[in-house]
Amino acid sequence: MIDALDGIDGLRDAASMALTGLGLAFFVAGTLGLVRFPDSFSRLHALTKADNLGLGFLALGLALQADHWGQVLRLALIWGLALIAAGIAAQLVARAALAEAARRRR
Amino acid sequence: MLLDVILCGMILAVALAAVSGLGVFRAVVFFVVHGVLVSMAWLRLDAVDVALAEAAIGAGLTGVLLLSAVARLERLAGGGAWRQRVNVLPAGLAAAGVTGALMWAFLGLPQPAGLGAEVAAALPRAGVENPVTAVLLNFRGWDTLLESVVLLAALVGVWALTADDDWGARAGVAQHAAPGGVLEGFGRVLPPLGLMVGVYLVWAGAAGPGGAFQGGTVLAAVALLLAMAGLAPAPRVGAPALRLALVAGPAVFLGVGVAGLAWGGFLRLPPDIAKPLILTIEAALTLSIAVTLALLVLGRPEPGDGA
Amino acid sequence: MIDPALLYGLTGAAVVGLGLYGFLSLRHLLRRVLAFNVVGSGIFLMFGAAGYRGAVAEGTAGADPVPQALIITGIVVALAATALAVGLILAHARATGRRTLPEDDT
Amino acid sequence: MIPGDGAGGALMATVALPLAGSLLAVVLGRHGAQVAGGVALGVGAAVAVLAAQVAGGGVLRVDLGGWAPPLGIALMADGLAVAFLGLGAVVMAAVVAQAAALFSTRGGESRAGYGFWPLVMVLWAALNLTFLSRDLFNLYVALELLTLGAVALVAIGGQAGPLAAALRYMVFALMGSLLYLLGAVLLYAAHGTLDIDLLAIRAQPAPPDLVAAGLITAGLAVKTALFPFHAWLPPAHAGAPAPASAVLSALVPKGSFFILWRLWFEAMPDLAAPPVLTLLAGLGGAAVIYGSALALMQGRLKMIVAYSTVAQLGYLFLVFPLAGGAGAAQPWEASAWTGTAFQALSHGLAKAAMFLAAGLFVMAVGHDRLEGLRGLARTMPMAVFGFGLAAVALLGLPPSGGFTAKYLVMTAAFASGQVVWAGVLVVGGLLAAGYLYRPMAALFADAAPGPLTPVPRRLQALPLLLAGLAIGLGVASDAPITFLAIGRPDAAAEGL
Repeated sequence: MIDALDGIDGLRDAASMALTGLGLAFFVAGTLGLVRFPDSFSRLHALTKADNLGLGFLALGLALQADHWGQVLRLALIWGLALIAAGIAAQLVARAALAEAARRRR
Repeated sequence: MLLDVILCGMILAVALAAVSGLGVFRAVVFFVVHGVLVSMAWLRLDAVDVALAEAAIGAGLTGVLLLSAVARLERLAGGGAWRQRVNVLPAGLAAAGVTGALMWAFLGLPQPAGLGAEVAAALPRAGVENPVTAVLLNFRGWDTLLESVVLLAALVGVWALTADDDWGARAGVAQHAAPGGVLEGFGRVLPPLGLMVGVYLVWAGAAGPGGAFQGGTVLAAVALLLAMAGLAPAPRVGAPALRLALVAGPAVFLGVGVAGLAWGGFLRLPPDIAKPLILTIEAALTLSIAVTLALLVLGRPEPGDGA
Repeated sequence: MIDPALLYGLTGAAVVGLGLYGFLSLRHLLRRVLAFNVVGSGIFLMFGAAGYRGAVAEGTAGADPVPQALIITGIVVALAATALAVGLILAHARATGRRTLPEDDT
Repeated sequence: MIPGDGAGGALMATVALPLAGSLLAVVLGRHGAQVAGGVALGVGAAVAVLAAQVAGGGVLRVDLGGWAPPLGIALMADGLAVAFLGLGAVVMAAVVAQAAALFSTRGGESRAGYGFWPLVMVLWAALNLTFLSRDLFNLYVALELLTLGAVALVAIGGQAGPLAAALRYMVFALMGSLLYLLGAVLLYAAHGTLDIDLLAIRAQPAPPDLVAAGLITAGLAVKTALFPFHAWLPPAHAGAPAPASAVLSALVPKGSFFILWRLWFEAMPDLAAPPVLTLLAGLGGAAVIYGSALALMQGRLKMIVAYSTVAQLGYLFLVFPLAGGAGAAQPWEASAWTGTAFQALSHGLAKAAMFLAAGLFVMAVGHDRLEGLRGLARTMPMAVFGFGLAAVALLGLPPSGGFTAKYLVMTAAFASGQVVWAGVLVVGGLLAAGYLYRPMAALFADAAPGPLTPVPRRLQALPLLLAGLAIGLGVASDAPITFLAIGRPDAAAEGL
């Protein structure tokens, strides 16, 4: 562990570990939000925001370990797709929840 | 090693939740999670092609199929409290018995036996570098040809369940995406990227992980998205172009198989032209698989009630 | 430590058991089809673990390709069977308004 | 064993032709009947050529793609396989002829018309493949294709009853294929091959082989509707349209039984402990008794004929204790083995004739309740005579093929000292007489039949033709006996 820290590799590994750790923290926050928040809208809010950010940090941390540019681009593509998908899904679930609430009130 | 233990634990927990929980929607969600976890297990078992297939077909398409079925079933036969299970004890005993026998058999396996060496030896004459694609399309091409016919037979079976007066209508249920809404926007952004990824997967299948089934499934997902976003209405059951696309894969494969008789045997691919033959078969197969899978998920034509 | 092939093999066997229990005991037809898919993924997990065990011993590059090819074929066949089963379930529900087989009804 | 690459054409045609036909029928929606007619002729010719090749040159093997097992898949045609291919060709020809009238697509493409033809041809291709293939996973894909086609055919009518029957059939069939797949996976994990002949060399009574054999046998028993798992068969076969039920009852369960036969006699002959074989035959015997008893209580003709299938399939399982395991090297093994093949062939022909005749009765009277069929003999003599001949073959009265089958199996039972199986044959024959008497009595009653739509004579000839073949199988039985001996695993001396 100690000798891995000196030199450029050490710095890169340390940065990767820090970033992935931060990403993990956001995931935990998102899950906590899912469990604790009262209604589905705030849960959606917590999930999409925290998890996307967590995934971003994770991707960044892994990008440091990539050994050629192709992998970095792929990681960015994966993160972009995840962002779009999470956003769309959150919108649709929110709309469905609104319709459900309206129907239940009638 | 710790990752394997955790992953197996999660797979078992999610499988238990999918099977024993209350409510069918929750079971389907857990099933999709199970599919994703199993595809990660495939990566640990060094089987990347299967991980792609499990994620795309096992978790993805089967999940969408079951989710849409849950929605339709609630409308048709919803409501009413009723017992979830019946004859729990005999089912439990039978399942435990089979599991015990399987574990006893798995532990009793003699020295590892596999065909890895034979495949590696025959690979140079197979025409493709990826051993899995070589097995799928050359050594055991007969299985893959039959498998594409199984897909076609399932689709004809699903279409035969249509109501008599709905015959000839558009496949699947009428979709209601809000025009100019979020889903329609998504339907415009993703397909170009999806098409590129799908075609790349098929092409990459010759040398690395990928192939006709994984690529075809991605293309099917793109087609489904277009149909759900309301951008491209589902084709009519009677459309001749659709029927030709459905039959293209098995027909080309069977044609190449019969042509093989000229080189000495059914489905025989001479090594020097094996690669172009395999690529033409894969192209036709991808087209058929994409169309068949999309239509299988859309289901039988039902112009009557909307989604 | 336990070698991965054995771990995944036994997990596959356990997943088969869980799926089989669900398939035999559940009455909601969609859940029985779902349990059928769970058993299928358990069988393939065992098959893949056996393939991995074979390759590691022979020291060839990747896992044994023949089980991989058969598993892909099996997954696609399982999807075809599931699609026909779901179609039948919906047609049966439309004709009889029931989600279970007649003999399972209370 | 000639690796007939050049001569493999006829063997491949028996499977490739129906596949190509089903693809063509999917594209040409309206002309499904003509395509099926052409395929029926083609496969008939291919089976004739194949029979000549096998009769002349012995067993014919084809390694697909030029890759020999364990890497590739091998197909093999021996006497038994070609006999079953012939049964399939004859029954399918008659079914296609009758279905052409029922599912005619002249007035534009109809749902049932479009769905029926591709499914029946895909079913035929899968069936032929179960008789030919030597690879367990290839047999799994063939079984799945067979089951999907069969379930879709049961549900093609569209009413609520057949839909529930198709769904129950699907649930049982999924269970069967899971168990079979588990067994095949274990065999590959243990021996690194799925080929039947290589497994015969490598199999030994170790845990994986025993568990695998048990699972495969259980899976195939569910698919063959053996006694405790038979609940799905009668409503499914009675609910399907008549030509489809003829195919379902006469051919489909024989496909999965054929694999069981290959497993226990060629893949793992020495693994068969006598108690297991006796259990299989015991369940078969119970199927004969239980199926016949229920057939006695049915009110509808098609249900009687469907329960008779459950009973007749039970006879096939008597071959295991008589010819398998310890009995393998005994002189009576050959006659039990040949007798069961005869039973399968003659039941196929007779059952197809019965269901086609029942279809004609439904076409004429509109339903198949027994009281509605009173006195039909006067207006539809050929169809009723065909039904009668088929009943003779099912009862096993001389000179029918059924009699030859029962005679061979019974002499084997007496010679081997296992007299209980002879008892099952006798009791089964009596019960069969019981449940077949009621429809015959109704048909030949001297009551004037009610209003009925006339049925063309050429359609009535079909059941008569099939039933005549079932009788002919018994009359000219020496040629089939010698043909069946080609390539029999351990052809014991012709003891009896």
